[in-house]
Amino acid sequence: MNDSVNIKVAGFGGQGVMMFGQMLAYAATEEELFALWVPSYGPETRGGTANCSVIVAKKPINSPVFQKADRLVAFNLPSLEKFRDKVEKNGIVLYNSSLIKEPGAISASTVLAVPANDVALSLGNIQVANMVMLGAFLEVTGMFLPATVEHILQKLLGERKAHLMPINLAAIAAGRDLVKNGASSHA
Amino acid sequence: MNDSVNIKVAGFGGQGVMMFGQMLAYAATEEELFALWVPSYGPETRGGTANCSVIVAKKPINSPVFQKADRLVAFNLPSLEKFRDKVEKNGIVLYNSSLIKEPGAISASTVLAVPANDVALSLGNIQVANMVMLGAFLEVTGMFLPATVEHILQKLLGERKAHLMPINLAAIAAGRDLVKNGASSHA
Amino acid sequence: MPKGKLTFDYDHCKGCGLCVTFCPVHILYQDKNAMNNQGYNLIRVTDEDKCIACATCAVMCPDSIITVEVRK
Amino acid sequence: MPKGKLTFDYDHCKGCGLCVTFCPVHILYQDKNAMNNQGYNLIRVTDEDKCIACATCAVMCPDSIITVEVRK
Amino acid sequence: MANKVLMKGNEAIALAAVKGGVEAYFGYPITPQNEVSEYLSKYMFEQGRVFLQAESEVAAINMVYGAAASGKRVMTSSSSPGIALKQEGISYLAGSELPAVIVSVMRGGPGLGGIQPSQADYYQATRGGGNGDYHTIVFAPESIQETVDVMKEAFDVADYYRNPVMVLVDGLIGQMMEAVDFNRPVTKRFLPPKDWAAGGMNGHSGRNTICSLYLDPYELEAHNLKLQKKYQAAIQNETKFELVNMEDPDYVIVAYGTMARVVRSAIEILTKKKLNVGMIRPISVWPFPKAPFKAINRNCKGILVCEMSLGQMLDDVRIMNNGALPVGFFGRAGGIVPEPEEVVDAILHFEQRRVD
Amino acid sequence: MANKVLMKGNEAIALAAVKGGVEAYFGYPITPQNEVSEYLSKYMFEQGRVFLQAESEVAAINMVYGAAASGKRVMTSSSSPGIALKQEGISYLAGSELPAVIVSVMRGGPGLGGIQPSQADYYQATRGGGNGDYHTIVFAPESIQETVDVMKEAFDVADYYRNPVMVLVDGLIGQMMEAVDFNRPVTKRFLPPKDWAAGGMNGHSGRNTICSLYLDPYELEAHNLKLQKKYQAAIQNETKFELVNMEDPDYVIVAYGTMARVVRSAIEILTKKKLNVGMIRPISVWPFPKAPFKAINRNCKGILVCEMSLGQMLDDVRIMNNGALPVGFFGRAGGIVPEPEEVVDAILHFEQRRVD
Amino acid sequence: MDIKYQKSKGLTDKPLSYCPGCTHGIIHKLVAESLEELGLLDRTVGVASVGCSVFSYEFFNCDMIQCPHGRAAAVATGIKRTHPDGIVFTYQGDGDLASIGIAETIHAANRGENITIIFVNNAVYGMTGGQMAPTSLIGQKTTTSPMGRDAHMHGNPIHIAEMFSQIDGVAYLERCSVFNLRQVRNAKAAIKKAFTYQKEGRGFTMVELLSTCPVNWGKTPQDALKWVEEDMTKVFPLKVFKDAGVETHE
Amino acid sequence: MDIKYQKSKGLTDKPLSYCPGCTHGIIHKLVAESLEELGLLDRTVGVASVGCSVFSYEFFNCDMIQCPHGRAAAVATGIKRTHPDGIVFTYQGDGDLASIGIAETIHAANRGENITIIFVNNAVYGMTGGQMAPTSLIGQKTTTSPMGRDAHMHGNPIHIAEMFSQIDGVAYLERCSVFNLRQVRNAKAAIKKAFTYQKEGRGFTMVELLSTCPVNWGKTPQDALKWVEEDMTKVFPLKVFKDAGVETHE
Ligand SMILES: Cc1ncc(C[n+]2csc(CCOP(=O)(O)OP(=O)(O)O)c2C)c(N)n1
Ligand SMILES: Cc1ncc(C[n+]2csc(CCOP(=O)(O)OP(=O)(O)O)c2C)c(N)n1
Ligand code: SF4
Ligand code: SF4
Ligand code: SF4
Ligand code: SF4
Ligand code: SF4
Ligand code: SF4
Ligand SMILES: [Mg+2]
Ligand SMILES: [Mg+2]
Repeated sequence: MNDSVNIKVAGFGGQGVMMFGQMLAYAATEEELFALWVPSYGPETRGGTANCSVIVAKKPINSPVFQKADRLVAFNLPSLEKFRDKVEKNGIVLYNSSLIKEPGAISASTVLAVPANDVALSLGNIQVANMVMLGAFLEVTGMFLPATVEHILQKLLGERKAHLMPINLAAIAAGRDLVKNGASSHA
Repeated sequence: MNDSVNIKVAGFGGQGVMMFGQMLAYAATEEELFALWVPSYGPETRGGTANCSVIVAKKPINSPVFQKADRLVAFNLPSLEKFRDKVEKNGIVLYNSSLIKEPGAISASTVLAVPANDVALSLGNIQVANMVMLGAFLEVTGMFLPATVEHILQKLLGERKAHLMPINLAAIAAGRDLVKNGASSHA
Repeated sequence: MPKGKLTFDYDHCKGCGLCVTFCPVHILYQDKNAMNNQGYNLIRVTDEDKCIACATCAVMCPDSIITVEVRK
Repeated sequence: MPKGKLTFDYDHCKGCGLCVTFCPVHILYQDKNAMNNQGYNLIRVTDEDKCIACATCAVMCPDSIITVEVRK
Repeated sequence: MANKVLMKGNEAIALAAVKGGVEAYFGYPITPQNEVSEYLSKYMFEQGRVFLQAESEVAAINMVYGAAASGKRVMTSSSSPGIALKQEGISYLAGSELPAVIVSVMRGGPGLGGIQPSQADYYQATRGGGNGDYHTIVFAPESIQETVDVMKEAFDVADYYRNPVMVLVDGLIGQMMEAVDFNRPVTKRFLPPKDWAAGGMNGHSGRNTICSLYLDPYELEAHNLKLQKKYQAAIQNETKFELVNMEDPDYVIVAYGTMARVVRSAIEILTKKKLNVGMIRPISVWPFPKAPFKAINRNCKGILVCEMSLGQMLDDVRIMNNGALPVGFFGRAGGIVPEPEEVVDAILHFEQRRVD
Repeated sequence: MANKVLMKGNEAIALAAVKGGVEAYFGYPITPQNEVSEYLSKYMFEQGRVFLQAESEVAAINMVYGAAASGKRVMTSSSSPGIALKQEGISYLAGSELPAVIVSVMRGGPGLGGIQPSQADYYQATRGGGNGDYHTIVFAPESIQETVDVMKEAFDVADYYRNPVMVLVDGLIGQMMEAVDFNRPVTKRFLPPKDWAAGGMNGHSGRNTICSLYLDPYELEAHNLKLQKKYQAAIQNETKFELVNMEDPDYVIVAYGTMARVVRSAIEILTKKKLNVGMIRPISVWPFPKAPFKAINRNCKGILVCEMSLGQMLDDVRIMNNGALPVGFFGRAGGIVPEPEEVVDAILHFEQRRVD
Repeated sequence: MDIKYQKSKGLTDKPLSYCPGCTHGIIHKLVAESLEELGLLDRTVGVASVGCSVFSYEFFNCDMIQCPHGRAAAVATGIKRTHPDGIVFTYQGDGDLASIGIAETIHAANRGENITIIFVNNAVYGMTGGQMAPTSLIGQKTTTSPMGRDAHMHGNPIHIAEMFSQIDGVAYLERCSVFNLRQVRNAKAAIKKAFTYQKEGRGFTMVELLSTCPVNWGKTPQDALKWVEEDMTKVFPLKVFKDAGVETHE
Repeated sequence: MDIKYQKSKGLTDKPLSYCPGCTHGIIHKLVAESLEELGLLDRTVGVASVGCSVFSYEFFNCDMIQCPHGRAAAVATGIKRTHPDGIVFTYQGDGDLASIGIAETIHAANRGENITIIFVNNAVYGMTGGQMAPTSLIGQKTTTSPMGRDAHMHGNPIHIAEMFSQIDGVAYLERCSVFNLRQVRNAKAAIKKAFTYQKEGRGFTMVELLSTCPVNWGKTPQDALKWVEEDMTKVFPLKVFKDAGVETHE
């Protein structure tokens, strides 16, 4: 990992964007890295898009805002549109190809099309699309130990949602597999 | 009249202290002098003593407060006590001898004992005690033309209280007479 | 009938006259010739023997000026 | 019975389904395969001929998405 | 003085508002400014204009907000804790760019404090307690005449900038009586019609909305920058002050309102003592005058700030002085109007008064 | 980082308050600080302490007043317009010498404004909008860790001075998550028992009364001078700041809170550009640090004030700098958190940023 | 073809900002249609309060003034007193009206201000994320009553209409809902009557509308309507509380 | 000799600051006597509001807290919630409670705060010099209603007790007066009952007391009492509005 990684996660409200970002921050904290999670807390009403920033670093984090992201995870087209120009040249972009059919040109060194919704549906629960994406993200970035992620997931689901652990893990695994098997990417 | 005269009027609430002071200010304004009337607006509740300051001057008035008064009019003992030390050496003090039986030493060049309540009662209305005092004050200070004072009185009483004009004028006259006839004074 | 004895905290009387108004046997009055420090007339009893110690005057006095004792 | 013709302002539909719920003749449904820009599924009519132009769907639609015309 | 009438400050404020074209007044009782509303309760009624005693200061400022937003000339008045309660409303007025006149008659604080004259609400007036980067234009006159002049003009200034304007006096100015001429001319300003007002669409073309909400931070920033531009214009055009004896002073005193009058008397006494003391008297305290500070002769020995508070305008003087001259402070608190002799003494012992 | 937990700022504030011994919380919902009360609504209940959602900000601060006056550790939290509504209450707390902690999570203004992070309530916090000569002690931390540390200490400071203490953060600190250690030690202070509190006479000897009313101006002045004495002590003892890279800087930046973090990153970039830039970071904004300004090397080329507002702390810097060095300003408004590059640019073009 | 139903001219083109299925939208339509049908749009000034309906100043096709949280009735008073011929209404949530703004609302009612209050009671603070409102039901879980509202700790739900029925200045006061077509029709009639009374200068009029907040209640829009019908109306009975036009009132 | 009547131990030695004949003084005595007789003085915290009774913190012989205008019920809530075993009361005028402070009072009542409100209604703002209060009678001339209160312009007098009778959290609510001995006795019984209910934890209790303001009414103390008896009680009928101890309440 670099000394510091700036990550942007964006999508529709309800797509699990915030939880995606928080899982990264929790995992970083558990691995004794520094982490900062910043939501863009939108209008007091619902709807529209949601996004958050995560910074993971080996030393204390100063500025909570960054100009360009090292990694962008876009769950829908409006989000991709909004942040496509705010990615570092050598950055990594993952987008939800279930919803984004025509991503257009993206100038980043790695671009991954992840059919997150489709995979989640095939697993039987559209809600875990974000975990599919997370799996792909973890695999392509090489961040965090699988055990850390699993532990965090357990913590976040808590007792009340413990029964959802298997499908979430399956989704993460499926996401990882997509990358291992070479999800459509261009450099 | 001096270039500027500082006057303090003090007594119980209800003794007509404020009106006394305002009449001086109105009279001064009518005679094209400069005047400033400052009430000590007490606690929001009633009772206790009331006092006001009046400055009458030939040129614009600056400070609205003064250290020592040139003239003090004290309607009761607590008021005399409060302000006795705040009179110029060459000042004039009038006190209501109907209520103040033992005025004690007063260091001012002229001190007039005015039995204002008694005179007012003898005129048939205790309410005009302040006018008795005003008459004495005007006479001893030589301030303002009688016509001015009469005019102001008329204005202040208005139509609704026009019937009180005679007794008020009689009270002023009685006050003047006290001075003319040498009300008990010491120098 | 019990008989009453009244004590006034004259310094703090405000001369409102409510005691006078409410005394059922009409034995209280305001003394025009006596005044406390605040300039209020003092309350006097015409004939304390007529006082029935009902304490109405004291109860109605807003300033708790009056103490009523029962003479035995 | 009058017959109705429905027009949807699809872009602003929020897919709440109240129109579907309240249609008395049950001819409305959400098309899982079509989505507007906001990610909401579009409302379709199974059989417009059955529409009685009662406008219940339109009245209950919080977002004024539906226009109902009466076919003559 | 033929045209002058002797009047209580608060009543003069009320009458001046009428002369300034006030169409509606909303207020809540508080000493020492009650005569403003008492006067208007009768006079506005007679004039067929609106007077309403609100249920609270919060309600009053929001009634003002409604009347201003719908295009009327409107005012309120209050005193220290009452002005505190109006802060949210004042911030909204500024944010929604609404003109209104707020009269603040200061009494001693903090909290319930007392009811004697004070100048301890200078921060409250010039820094506000409302949220955000806004400014209220604040005039702080020293006499009833000047209060009347400033009141009349305040409505025009408010309309011109579409911004709240405060007239800030201490309780003494509100309570005292002085002769005043109501017919002095007001600076003419070009005031465009209020075609932005939301008073019903048949009053204008198109639909008008009034609001201070901009959820998008870039829009909100643009809105703020627009407000700042107005504030810059106000700094250019509305800064008001008087210079007294400022040719070549040994010391300069800075004072406003009643305190400035006391200082005038002190200067007379000091002149007799052969000490040449000048005064910068801000009439607008926001915008606060800058030029006269730059113009002070450099051999002046120091600046004494005098307030009926424990030092609030002092901040502005230090900013404007910017280290050029030694600064000292003299103040009384709690509702005491100092006597001229106290100011004289402070000048004579300036070194002990130094705050820098 | 073993003892650290990742937590949202607002929730960390809530938990820190509990660790600081808060016995009662009263508040009213407003974005972006709702998580404070949401967290406490559960946690205080579990702890057998008091949580109550008030009907308004005005009610909340007055519930705080009641709990404080009767001797309890108490707090409230709110955001910009909500803090505006609390101003009368804060002035009363100060006037009645009552300890309480007020958390202000700033959003964009004026008026309703927006809900993105801002620092435009600096005046509101440090100058207040309440009436009278009072001060609120205000801490403005830059990270969740520092917020937690400051929160815990705030209750002791409030008790020590019998004065309200404000913890001032922008919405970003409230909303973001960062790892934090709740067990860092708090400076020990000797806190006498609250034998002044009016919580019923069987809790103490004699009869206690709490009030801020002094009708006699001399008494009110004496009361004010007593308060000032406390404020002087607070200036002596509670001024907190951090110096970054201040050995021999070419420029000095002054910034607090989130803005200071951005400045840290900017300094790193500038260092790479071989420009030596230091930072004075006030942690207490009232009392505002003075000493570090006096200590700046005179060959420093200027001071750049950076705020997420259009210039409010700027006043304090100008007062403390007192003309010694050129002062410049960089700020963004409306809820925008500037990027480090913007600060870099402002330093590189310092002359264009000059405000003096 | 005849148009049987289309979007009211009383609404602007701006898409509503409410969550899917939120009945704020239905209530907006009723207000808009009433003003349109009564021909009042161009003499009306609406007051948008703070709550999810804060953006209503963008939705109603008349002059609109957005105002501080809770103060809509005072703002409306300022407008109406200076524009006695205008039609002035406020649109307020339960947090806005029943909690922070109750003083302003009561006093406007007590003065008999000739204005109309549209009071949207959804038993929760919608905009700020679902905190307890004074109207929340006993047992209702909210973000600030995580164990459910408890009468002993939080008091009972406040009955605004019941309280206001005791105020002389009130000319018309009804509690309605919009959970089905019949209720919607009835609610519209009430709103129209309120505006008509205002036009006639009869005094203070208020329509309380039980509304949904699917998002913060954690329910589907459909279940939310059911909750209104089955739970809310038990606590807040639908009825006319006062009608100055009907002299039979007690 | 037995003492039949003397100044209550519930009052301090400080002379009252009220005008001659003002019945604030009588009401003070009743509160003081009630607390004394119930043996509650040393666990009581009183809240003095802003109005002529602002100085009551100097008069009641218990711990006292003076608070901002209108906010006494919120302050009392802060005390009571943190001192559940204390007895907490407020003493408030009609300007304080019915005007600026109505929100705080209603919400304390609605939450059923276990506190006692002594509400002194003299139909005017006494302390500030006689301005109109929301309780001023129709036709009453005040310094801000110089032509007399007019229903059309100012609304009708607000009926606090009537409104509060609709609030669930209220355990006891009575309107009394002190215009003669019988009324004084009755008022004392009401105040004692309110404190007793508080002691028993029954919830919110309030006693409204019609009181005089001879100075601002421009009447002698005697005529002022007559005006209460003859004019005020017509508008503000004396009665028990709610009594949780009596289960017959409607
Ligand atoms: C003075 C102030 N306090 C608090 C807020 C935060 N706030 C925004 S909306 C709202 C309440 C919304 O609830 P409600 O009125 O019931 O409307 P809803 O969203 O449920 O329709 C609050 C407390 C604010 N904007 N201003
Ligand atoms: C915030 C605030 N607003 C206004 C005032 C001024 N004020 C003092 S007492 C009072 C009203 C007194 O009337 P009331 O409550 O009826 O009591 P009364 O004097 O009649 O007994 C007012 C408005 C204040 N002190 N604080
Ligand atoms: S009632 Fe009391 S205060 Fe009034 S006159 Fe009688 S003793 Fe004096
Ligand atoms: S105790 Fe009764 S009888 Fe005696 S003076 Fe008093 S009121 Fe009269
Ligand atoms: S009711 Fe309206 S918004 Fe909801 S699904 Fe139907 S058309 Fe769309
Ligand atoms: S108009 Fe009536 S029948 Fe036709 S779709 Fe709508 S609800 Fe169904
Ligand atoms: S939060 Fe609730 S009230 Fe607000 S728009 Fe969404 S559903 Fe409607
Ligand atoms: S002003 Fe009125 S209420 Fe106040 S003390 Fe005097 S008589 Fe009593
Ligand atoms: Mg709601
Ligand atoms: Mg009253």
